[in-house]
Amino acid sequence: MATNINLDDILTRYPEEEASLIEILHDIQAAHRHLPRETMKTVAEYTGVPLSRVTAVATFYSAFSFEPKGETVIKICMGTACHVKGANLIKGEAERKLGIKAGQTTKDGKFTLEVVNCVGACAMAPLVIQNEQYYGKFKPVDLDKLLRTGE
Amino acid sequence: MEKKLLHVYPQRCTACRNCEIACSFAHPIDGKAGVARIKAFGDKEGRVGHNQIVVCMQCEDAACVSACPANALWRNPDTGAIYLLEERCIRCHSCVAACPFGNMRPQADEFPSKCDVCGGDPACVKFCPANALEYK
Amino acid sequence: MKLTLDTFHKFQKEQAARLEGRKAITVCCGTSCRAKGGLDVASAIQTKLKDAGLDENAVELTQTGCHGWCEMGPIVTVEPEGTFYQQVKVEDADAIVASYTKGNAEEKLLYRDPTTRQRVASYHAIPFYAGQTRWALRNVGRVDPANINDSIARGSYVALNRALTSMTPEGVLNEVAEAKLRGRGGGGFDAGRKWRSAAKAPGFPKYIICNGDEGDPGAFMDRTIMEGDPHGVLEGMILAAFAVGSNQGYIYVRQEYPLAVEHLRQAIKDAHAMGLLGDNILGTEFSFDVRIARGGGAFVCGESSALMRSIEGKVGEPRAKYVHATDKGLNDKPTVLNNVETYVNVPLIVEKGSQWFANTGTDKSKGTKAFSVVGKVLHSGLIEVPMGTTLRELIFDIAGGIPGKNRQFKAVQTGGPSGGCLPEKMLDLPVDFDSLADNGSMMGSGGLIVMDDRNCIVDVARYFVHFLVEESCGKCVPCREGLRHLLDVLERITQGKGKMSDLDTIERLCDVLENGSLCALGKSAANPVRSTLRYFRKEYEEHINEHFCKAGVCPALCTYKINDQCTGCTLCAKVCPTHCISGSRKEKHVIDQAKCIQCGSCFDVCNFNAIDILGSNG
Amino acid sequence: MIELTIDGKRVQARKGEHLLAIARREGVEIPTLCHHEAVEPSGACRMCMVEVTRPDWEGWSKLVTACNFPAEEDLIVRTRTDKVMQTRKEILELLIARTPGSQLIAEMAREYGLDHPTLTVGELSEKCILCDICTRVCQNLVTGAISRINRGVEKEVNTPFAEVSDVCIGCLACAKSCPTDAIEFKQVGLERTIWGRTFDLVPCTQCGAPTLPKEQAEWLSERTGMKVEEYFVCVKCKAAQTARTYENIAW
Repeated sequence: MATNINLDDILTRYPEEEASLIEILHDIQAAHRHLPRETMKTVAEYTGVPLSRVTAVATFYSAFSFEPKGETVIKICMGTACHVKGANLIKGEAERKLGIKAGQTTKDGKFTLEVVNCVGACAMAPLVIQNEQYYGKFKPVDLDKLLRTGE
Repeated sequence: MEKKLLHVYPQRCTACRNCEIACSFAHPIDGKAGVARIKAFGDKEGRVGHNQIVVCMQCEDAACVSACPANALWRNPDTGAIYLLEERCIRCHSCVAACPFGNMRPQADEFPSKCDVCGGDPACVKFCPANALEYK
Repeated sequence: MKLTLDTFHKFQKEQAARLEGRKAITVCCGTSCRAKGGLDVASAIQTKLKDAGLDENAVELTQTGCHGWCEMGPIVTVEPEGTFYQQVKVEDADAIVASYTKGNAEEKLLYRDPTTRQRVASYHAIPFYAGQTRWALRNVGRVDPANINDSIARGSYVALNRALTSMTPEGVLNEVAEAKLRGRGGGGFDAGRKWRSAAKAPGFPKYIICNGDEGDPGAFMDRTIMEGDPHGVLEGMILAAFAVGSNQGYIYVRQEYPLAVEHLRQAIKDAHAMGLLGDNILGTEFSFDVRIARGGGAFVCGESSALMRSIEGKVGEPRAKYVHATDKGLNDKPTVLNNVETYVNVPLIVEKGSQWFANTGTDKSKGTKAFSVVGKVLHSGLIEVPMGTTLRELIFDIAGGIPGKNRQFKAVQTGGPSGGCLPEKMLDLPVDFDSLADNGSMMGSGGLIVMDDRNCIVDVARYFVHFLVEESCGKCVPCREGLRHLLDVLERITQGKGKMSDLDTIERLCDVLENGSLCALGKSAANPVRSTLRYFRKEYEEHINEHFCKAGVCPALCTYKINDQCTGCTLCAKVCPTHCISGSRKEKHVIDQAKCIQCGSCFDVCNFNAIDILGSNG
Repeated sequence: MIELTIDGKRVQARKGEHLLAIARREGVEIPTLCHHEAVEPSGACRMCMVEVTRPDWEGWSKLVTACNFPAEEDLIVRTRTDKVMQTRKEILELLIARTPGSQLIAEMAREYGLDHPTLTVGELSEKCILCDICTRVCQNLVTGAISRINRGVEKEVNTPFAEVSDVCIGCLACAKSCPTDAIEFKQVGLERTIWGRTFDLVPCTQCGAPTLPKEQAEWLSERTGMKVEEYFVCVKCKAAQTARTYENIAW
């Protein structure tokens, strides 16, 4: 990945101050699907924030991760509306089918399974999001189809 | 109130080191004697009037104060002496490294020790039999 | 083109005239309708219109924000008639355009009333909408959020123009104070008082923050407003800035709401271009700008002090609020922080007057409130009603009650993880800031999650505590450590390892959370547990003493068995995810208990009451 | 100056002064774990909770943290009510469960009559109560080598990526200011190890005794303008040197 070029592009979108930190991390995360460790020092210098505080912020917010995510990210919404409509069962099935726990990525790097605490599409509960696509009224049996399209 | 100073008269010093003992007991740690903040050096050749006493001079522009990152060293306006505020001290011992005269003394796991003129009634003065120390 | 106080009026009239009697087909492109193919429907209709030789002068195709009845999406309406089409598919585009040219409605896409079985043609005749008073949602679903002219035509920025023409900042403050507008984010704090404190506070700059970090699971009012009427939010903030004397604002939006970010960005850009935002607004001395800050996926950042730390680029940990944000908020400067729905009400108050606003609602809670009514309810979606409407009206009259003929209402959860579960006997409570709080819950930001008798109340309590454990920032001891132990106890109970003394431990942990926690997240974390224990203690006791989860949710505490009512219809066998139901057609089926995962799918589909939920020992 | 009441005693204070500071000045004991005078109060441990009310609150009262609650005229502060004592006791029970190996917590718990904790306890080796003193000290006063990473129950103090920090100066302030001695360090001869990094202590230029890490000297030099080498003389040698200098001074 042409990390350096992208990073400069991202940094210059924001002023050199602490308040830019989270926005910068968002953009890096979007560009690389994770926060490459080697970029963090540059971000620290650019924003004038000690590296330790950059990592504190990066690990506090669940939007960021230092581990690369899979090609397909499957998010299972665990909001209350989804919960009362059986989101737990979907999560259990997805974990069983992929052989990983929520928050993990399959060994081949194809799938990352995540849970998310409500995306505000509660009328479609229970909800599963594959990359950016929303699937409402989801049933555990629908997972087979979803995992096939992800391949 | 006129500020008093700890005056040292090394020519009167007998290097009996009573001052050190008095200081240690005036600043105990957990009931045991602490590290003395004053030091008497006997003349190596034993010449009378050539002993030396080294104690904090409460410098005007003190190196310990400017080295302290926690603002734990503070000059008491009443006594004019610099105090170590233990509750502010982070025990990084920067002051110990900074004092060019060796008057900030480390104490293993404790706060560094620093002459505070015993809050205005220095014990060393009281226990010096030779009147080599005066507080006036 | 930059508008000024002089030119705004004329421009607005022109835009409104353009809309008057306009022929338009609108396609809902809110998050839910998009997910169901709303965008494809829009482009299909576009193509068909072109094929039919209808250009944009003949009929406009508008992509709007969410209509709130997400259940029925994608939604298409035909203006000015107000024809309401539901669950539209790409294939239906032909029929819609065809009937449009004929001037009638496409019967099969209309809503059918479940009781009368009659098709209902118009938006306004549908009970779901007829029962509502849409103030905060006034423009949502009606305007194209990406087109500022659309919003202006519908009255956006009229209040701003009025304020800048003929009102002083003090005047705007007074209107908001006299309207008794209270914060819609959950706290219910008097907005006028907050603004006045910030206006009086020494210090510069002053900040206006819009809290769009709608973290309560099951709530999506703010998302809908930000996506569907971004100019309403901006105008409210600009008015607040004018009243308080601020020239910098922030909108803090959850990163889970990408469409809201997109629409707000566009709206800010458009408002800038029109001279409604930025330097010298409408040609006056007043300047105000707004920046978007994206959240990082932390529920605690909905708490105001944590939110401000997050905008500063820091870890979102709350601080003690002994010094108010109106004195020392963002960057330690005077700050007004309100939620999306609060701001969107402000232009209404300024335009129509405090008296008009205060005429609706209850004594202490004025105006309307938008609720997201979801869960086990027939018509889930967004419902805005006057304050003081009862839970029963919301859930049964407007949202259509509990689906499934054998299912019964059990509880409604309000206020998200800070609220509680209320039982049947509380359904006649008027929903406002105070009545729910007096009964162990809170109105909160407006999420109402309806549960039926297939939901286990202990499991719901466990769910919320689990949620809070994940979302606790970890700063203070009671919240970080207390919740962990609370979860531990609740998990033991749902696994059948509970003791009666655990209920005392729960009470004790709830006490320390409530009394000891630093911020509202921790202080109110006990509510979901306390309220369930208060109203559904029997269910806890059944779990502990009888090892029985009668809702059939806790796997360790229930077994599913097929009884003699079974007709051998095979439906249950088809839906079983583990294929553990066997039996020949027209003969009684059997569940292999060794393979059953107690998911309850069979129970939910059985039409003959042939499946029983029994205790763990059968 | 304003007047308020602490445990029945009328006391004077500056408006906005924190209750803990006033109480300590007046000799009223309030326990703390996360408080350190060198850094801003955090309000994390909740041990310093006190109950406050006012004459015009009509009997209503609330629990607040003394460390950061600002004093106001006529405030009535009670530091040992049943509710206060109960809350502190519960907090100690939560902390015992987290750090069963900590002596300090065990002692405090005994003081609050917590003889039989009932909650499930964690690992004996865990000593950190996440009071945030070390990280506040390092971030605000030293070089910001350590921070609290992760969120909620996962929170822990560490260097970035748990790797050797290149900004740590080995001053030990974090370890020495920790109330529960949760930060391990080792010092043998001329070596000092903390956060996985071993620092060479510069030997005294006169006697060879260990002085301080070069990194700390450089950091100090930058702040004070003294030359780095000036730090490399041990206290004993410095005092002796001072004595020798005095020899040459006419008194």
